[in-house]
Amino acid sequence: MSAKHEPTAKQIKEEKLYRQMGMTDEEFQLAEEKLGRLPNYTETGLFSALWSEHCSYKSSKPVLRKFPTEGTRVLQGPGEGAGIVDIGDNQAVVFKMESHNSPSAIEPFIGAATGAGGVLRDVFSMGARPVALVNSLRFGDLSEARDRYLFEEAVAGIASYGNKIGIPTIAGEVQFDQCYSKRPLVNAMAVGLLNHEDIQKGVASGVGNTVMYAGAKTGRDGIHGATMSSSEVSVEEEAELPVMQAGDPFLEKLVMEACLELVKSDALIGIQDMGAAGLTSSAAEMASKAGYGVELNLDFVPQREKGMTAYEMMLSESQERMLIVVKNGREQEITDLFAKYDIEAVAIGKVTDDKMLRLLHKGEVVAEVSADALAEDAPVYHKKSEEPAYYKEFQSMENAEPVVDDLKGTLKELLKRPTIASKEWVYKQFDTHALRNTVVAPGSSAGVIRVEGTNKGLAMTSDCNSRYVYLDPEIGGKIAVAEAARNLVCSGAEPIAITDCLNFGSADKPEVFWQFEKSAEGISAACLSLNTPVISGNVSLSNEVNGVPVYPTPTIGMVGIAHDLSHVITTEFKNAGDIIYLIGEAGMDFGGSELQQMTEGKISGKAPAIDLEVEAQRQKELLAAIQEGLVQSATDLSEGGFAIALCEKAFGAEGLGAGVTINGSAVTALFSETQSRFLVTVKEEQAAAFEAAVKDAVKIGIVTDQNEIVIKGENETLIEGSVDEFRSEWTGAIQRLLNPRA
Amino acid sequence: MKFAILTFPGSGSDVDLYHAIHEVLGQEAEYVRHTESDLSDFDAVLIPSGASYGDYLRPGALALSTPVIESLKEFAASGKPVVGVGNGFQILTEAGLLPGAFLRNKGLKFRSGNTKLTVQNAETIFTSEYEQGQEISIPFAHEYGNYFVDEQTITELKNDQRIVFTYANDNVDGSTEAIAGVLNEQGNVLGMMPLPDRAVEEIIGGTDGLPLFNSIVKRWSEQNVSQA
Amino acid sequence: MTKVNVYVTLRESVVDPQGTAAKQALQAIGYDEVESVRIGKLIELELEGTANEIDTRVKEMCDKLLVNKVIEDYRYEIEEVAGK
Amino acid sequence: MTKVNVYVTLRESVVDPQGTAAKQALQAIGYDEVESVRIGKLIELELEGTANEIDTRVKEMCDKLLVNKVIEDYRYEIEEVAGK
Ligand SMILES: Nc1ncnc2c1ncn2[C@@H]1O[C@H](COP(=O)(O)OP(=O)(O)O)[C@@H](O)[C@H]1O
Ligand SMILES: [Mg+2]
Repeated sequence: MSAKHEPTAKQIKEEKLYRQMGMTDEEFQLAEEKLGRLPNYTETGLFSALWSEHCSYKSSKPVLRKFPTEGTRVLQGPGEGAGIVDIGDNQAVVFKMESHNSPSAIEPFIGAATGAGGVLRDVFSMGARPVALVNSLRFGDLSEARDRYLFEEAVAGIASYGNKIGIPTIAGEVQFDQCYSKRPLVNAMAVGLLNHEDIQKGVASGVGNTVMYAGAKTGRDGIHGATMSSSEVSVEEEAELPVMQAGDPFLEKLVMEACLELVKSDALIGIQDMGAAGLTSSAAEMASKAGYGVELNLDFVPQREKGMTAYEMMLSESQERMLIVVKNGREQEITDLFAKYDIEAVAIGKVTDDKMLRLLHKGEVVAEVSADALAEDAPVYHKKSEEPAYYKEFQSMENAEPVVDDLKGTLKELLKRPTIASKEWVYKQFDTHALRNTVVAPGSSAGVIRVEGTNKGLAMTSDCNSRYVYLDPEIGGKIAVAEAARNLVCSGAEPIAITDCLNFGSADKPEVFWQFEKSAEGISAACLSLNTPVISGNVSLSNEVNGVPVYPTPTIGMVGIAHDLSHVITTEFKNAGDIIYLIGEAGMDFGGSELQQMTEGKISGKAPAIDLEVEAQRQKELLAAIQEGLVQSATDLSEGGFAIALCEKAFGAEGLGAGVTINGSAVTALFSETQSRFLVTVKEEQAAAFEAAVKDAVKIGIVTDQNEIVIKGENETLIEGSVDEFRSEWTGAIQRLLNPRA
Repeated sequence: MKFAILTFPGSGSDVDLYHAIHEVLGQEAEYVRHTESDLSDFDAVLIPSGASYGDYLRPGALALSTPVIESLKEFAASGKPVVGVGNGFQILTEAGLLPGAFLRNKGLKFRSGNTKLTVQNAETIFTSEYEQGQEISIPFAHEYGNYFVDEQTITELKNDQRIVFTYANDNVDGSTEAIAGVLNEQGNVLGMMPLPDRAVEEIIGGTDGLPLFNSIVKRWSEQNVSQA
Repeated sequence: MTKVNVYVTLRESVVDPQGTAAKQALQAIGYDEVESVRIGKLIELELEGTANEIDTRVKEMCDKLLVNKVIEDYRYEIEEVAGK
Repeated sequence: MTKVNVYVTLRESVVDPQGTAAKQALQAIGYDEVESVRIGKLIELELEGTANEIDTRVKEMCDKLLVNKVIEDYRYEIEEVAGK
């Protein structure tokens, strides 16, 4: 479409054409007021993109404001491409999680790949070298072909991008539930490292400085991606969707290396990646943040297709592009720097003092809008929130134990549930050891990398049990944070901060908004208790299929420091003769549990309760014991409860088994999902010191050199079998579900 | 001893080799960009893993378009040692410096992990520090590691003992005869899909890769001492 | 036995990073005349049955499995193969 | 401007794991008539110059870079494209 065919400002208003771009009548009205005149087509496009939920957080802002974002280590909280936390030695860790749910529902390989690519740009645009990737994935239960396809392709997409760019994926999670059927969640997290002096911001300041464009050429791809990702997409609509672009990890690698050289240059003023709403959001945000204006001449924008309009260039979401502001007069130097990496970098505009985003195209001013109006003045909505009827009903239910006749058979069934089964099928596809610093690869509680040149480690994990969040968003939010922290503690690391990716249904549904608010409250409370501020995050609303929202899924990505690599421990048993301790007693907590879902085909009742004080205390004691070298292996109890955790500890160890005795009701003791519990092993000679350090630890048995798992109750043997017998259920389960005919 | 580490656009694990040679072995190492055309200053050339040119067209193929390839060929012809690991092995076959070609892994997916290799020939300049028949544990990470050679070549490789490493129990990629590493006819060019440079430190991937680099250094020192 | 060649190409508006990299490599070794390279797939099928019935079946196979219509276009040619 | 289609196929002696997987997938969803699937490449080139001079040049490009003759065969078709 050429400019000639664009509707006039009057037509846009009278025919309400802005609605096609996702703007409401009120929003258009507000845009008109801010502008003091009718916006033309391009300007309407700018407003619609930046005022989309994806860019403006207009519905979620009031809730997000309540997150604790400060802490002694926090150098950069939410608001930039990624958050930054001090880790000592003049170094800092930079991280961020992003969703790519809508694109992944349409074209899972590309959607997932470009998700990883985008979040990596967020991290290196802060000046940090990406050192690890983490992901969090949700799919239907694999009984349907479409979901198997989405799962296989999304994993391949993440793998392809991460492997080719050479950044290891060291942790993640995948859960399966029919609520995600055809509407997968694909969240990617990137973690980077930098020296304090290299911290960059996305600012366009200093009148007369030059705005440069670097990276891939602009095409007509993903126009209105930002608006799209804020709305529900169904598979049937495929044909009408904007063209999707494959990511180009090769190009991104070159852009990344060039940018990391660029951040060492004193010519650089500001840098930001062109993510959602591409050039529009990066230019407006960089100007607005700095309190300046930006004037761009779109004739200079590298273009892949012929005859692109201003509207198309501004809204394109072509991948692998960066916007850079450099000191006036230093442009050639920057162009040369990028040329060394075969990347095009051209001047496309300058910084002005009038706080306007002004666009020139073919000799005419085609748009002139206040940068603040675009980036800051989006309407903020206080959405209606209403407690759903289901919640009241679930709260009124008494806790009950699912009926189980065959304990051993149930354990085996649980082990092959895809949510519990080994995720090896997934992480074998990732280059988990790229960049030569992976100390703990996927398969343990958290991934750990060495901080090069030091004896420290960074541990990371992503977690969220959305069934709990559905049953009780506030408790579920708390548990997501607590579980992430447990995973770090069990690896010997001190949790330091979180990023999040809040995946929900439509915020226009009062019940969904209630879930959103409540879970954010839960997250906040847990972050305060565990001293892990929120430093970055992402909101993805409208995750629905045929009007049915997915379970509320506020994924937590958490990073911790192992102060000394000698503190780092893993899940599996280490030595025969070690004593097995259980920390925390089992209660009858089956609401949202894997056992409940499996036996009843649905979830109901109350989510497991969590006492944050108890949680924090146990984590503190356990971490201290680990740091003192008193612990051989540790794992937290999560989906499937005690029996699953015990099995996992044996699966990773060759030739070791366990003999334990537990008390209370067998089903509860074995399978309940009571929170704040851990299973650890300790050398016999350190038992006394360990018991003194961790007061809730109870000795339940020992690690044996028999290839057997024996779980005894008060009077009888509850479960007995060879480790191999159980392991074979768990190891290949996902592969078997993917090839149902094989 | 001075090692050149070739870098192509997109290569990722050049840093692994540098770390192994410089920081762990304490030898001199220098990155040499794809645009260079003189390698004569170096005693050995290493070609890293990763995904040069994004593995586009065929992994390793597009590296052929760079100036450094001619000098690599000259360097190899001079008899000095050349090692290509992972993508480096693919580049060596594409450049015709080693026989064979690569297909997609048998499972069609990228795979990574640690794998056991058998040292089939401990009498090469790259393996003198291993024992004949020794089993070593080396990380791998690749999608196109399925090494294909025709039957005639296989016979030649066997007769000349040019198969240096084989996968010990799990042929992770489906390679012909489970080959994991081969030599050229002269015996000075080695290609292998597993990554010895990721096994040079106890805490990261074990140390089974070290003898490979040590073999090269030892042999060089011997020659230099005898020449001096 | 019928042989069918399916030609799968990237939709015109979709970028082809592979093709672009190949083009640059060709230019670098002196083939300056190369203006564009796009890399698609050639899928060779061998099927039982005759050309007539096969037409609909192949179209279905492409739509359901062989081609990703979000990013790809395709066309195919049916050639009868005598005996084999 | 001349358009050239290069068809790259795996040599017959080389097993095609991708093709085999596609065949099995097709059979699994009911296309039992599929006897064989082989997946190759379709490389579309656009070149300056005329068909005559191009013939040798394209052959060279294939031999030097586009095709790996250890595992692949190729053929190509030159079609003149009017103007553009
Ligand atoms: N998508 C994934 N990517 C990378 N690693 C994963 C992924 N899914 C699971 N893992 C790894 O598998 C192991 C088990 O995951 P999970 O069952 O979620 O652990 P936990 O219950 O301790 O949180 C962890 O090491 C985790 O990092
Ligand atoms: Mg988990």
